[in-house]
Amino acid sequence: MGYNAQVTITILLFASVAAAAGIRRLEMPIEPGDTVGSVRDRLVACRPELAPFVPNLMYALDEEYVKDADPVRGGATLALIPPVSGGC
Amino acid sequence: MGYNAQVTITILLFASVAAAAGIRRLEMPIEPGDTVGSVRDRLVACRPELAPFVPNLMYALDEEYVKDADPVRGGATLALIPPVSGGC
Amino acid sequence: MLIRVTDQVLNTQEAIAAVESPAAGAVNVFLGVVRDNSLGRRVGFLEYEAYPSMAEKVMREIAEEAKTRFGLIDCAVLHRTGKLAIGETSLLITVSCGHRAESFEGGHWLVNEIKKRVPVWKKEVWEDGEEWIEGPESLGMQPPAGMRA
Amino acid sequence: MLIRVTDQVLNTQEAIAAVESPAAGAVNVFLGVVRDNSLGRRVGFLEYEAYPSMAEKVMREIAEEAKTRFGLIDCAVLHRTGKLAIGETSLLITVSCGHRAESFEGGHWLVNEIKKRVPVWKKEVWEDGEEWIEGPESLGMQPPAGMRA
Repeated sequence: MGYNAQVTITILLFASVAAAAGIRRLEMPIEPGDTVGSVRDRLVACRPELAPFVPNLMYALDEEYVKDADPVRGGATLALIPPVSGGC
Repeated sequence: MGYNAQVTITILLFASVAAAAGIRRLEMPIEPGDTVGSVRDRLVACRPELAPFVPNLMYALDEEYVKDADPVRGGATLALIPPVSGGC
Repeated sequence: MLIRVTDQVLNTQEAIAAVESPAAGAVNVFLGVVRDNSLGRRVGFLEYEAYPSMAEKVMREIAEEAKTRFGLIDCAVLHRTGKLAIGETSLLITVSCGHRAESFEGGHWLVNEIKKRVPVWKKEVWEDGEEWIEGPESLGMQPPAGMRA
Repeated sequence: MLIRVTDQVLNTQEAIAAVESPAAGAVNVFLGVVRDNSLGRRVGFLEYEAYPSMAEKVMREIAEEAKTRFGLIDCAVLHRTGKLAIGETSLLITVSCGHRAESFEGGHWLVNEIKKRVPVWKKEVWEDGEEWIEGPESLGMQPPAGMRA
């Protein structure tokens, strides 16, 4: 099976996390059975500078908050959401 | 002693009370020992149409809320305050 | 501190500008608006009458108390009088302070106290009649004499 | 329902007009404003970053929930992004409803939920540095691991 949108996921980074990684968006291949947590763990393995943020991260899959154990779909967008401080 | 400002009090009427009395302002002579309540009672004696309002009236003497038993001074302004409904 | 009883249209921007401060992190604005119904009756318009000099005095006292109680930086209280159409603003309150919680609590307290203590009266005018609305929240309102069976 | 994430100046009159209704007796407006200090530090300016499409989606969900919970007639939620100077408005919320209590309670609840759930982040910039402020009220914030002796 070729490497295509069906088996990749787009990852969005914001604020402090984007500043630490020096990148705001990347694509990653996914594997059968992948969850939010397993994708996050592979990302942190290649970018260890993200490790300190993990305890306080939330995740959104296609703009919906999800949990570590939730499955990911090929073609989806996974956002790493550091603690928000909207408002004022 | 002549009838003058020193021994008269100005009475202000508002809203439902002014509508019932058909008057918004009047002067009344006061007597030694007069209180808010005694002045009010003489007023109601000459204008019995005000009697139904008395249970819900508040009083202000020179723009300060006062009680029935408080003394009145010559030259003062006594306002009969029906239940307020400012705001909205 | 902007305090005003007036028969002119109330200006929201003016009342916000009056409380602005570099130290303010929150501004709350309350508009009391004439609505088209009251206890199931269709309202045509409202007429507000005030004892203007005393109303401004009491509004100022309430505003000073709110500043102390809630640690507000500033507040403005404007009340309109005369004939008001549906949708027009009768009461305009702005408060500024450091953080949001006090802005909501201070603003709410101000409106409640104004409703109880400020000598302003409201007449509802419908198609077929009119009535002075004697505020059940007024400090001068007696509770009913007894329970009905 | 007016919902918007924008880098343009927020317009209070527009947000009030968006919730007007003949049935509304109360309108509450909240302005979150950039203040000149934060935890004792002098702030130069703030920079807000958003995940704009998701932020608007979550703002709309919160606004719909507020309408149901508090019986609001309508509400508007606008959040600004980019560089904001002291005194500028970052968050603008308006709600309209029948009576004043719901307007304060609904507005306050809206601001609290926005602070917890909407993907917007704030960077404080001072004379000698800058820092992303990770909101202690965010749903994603862990409590401290343990008490210190």
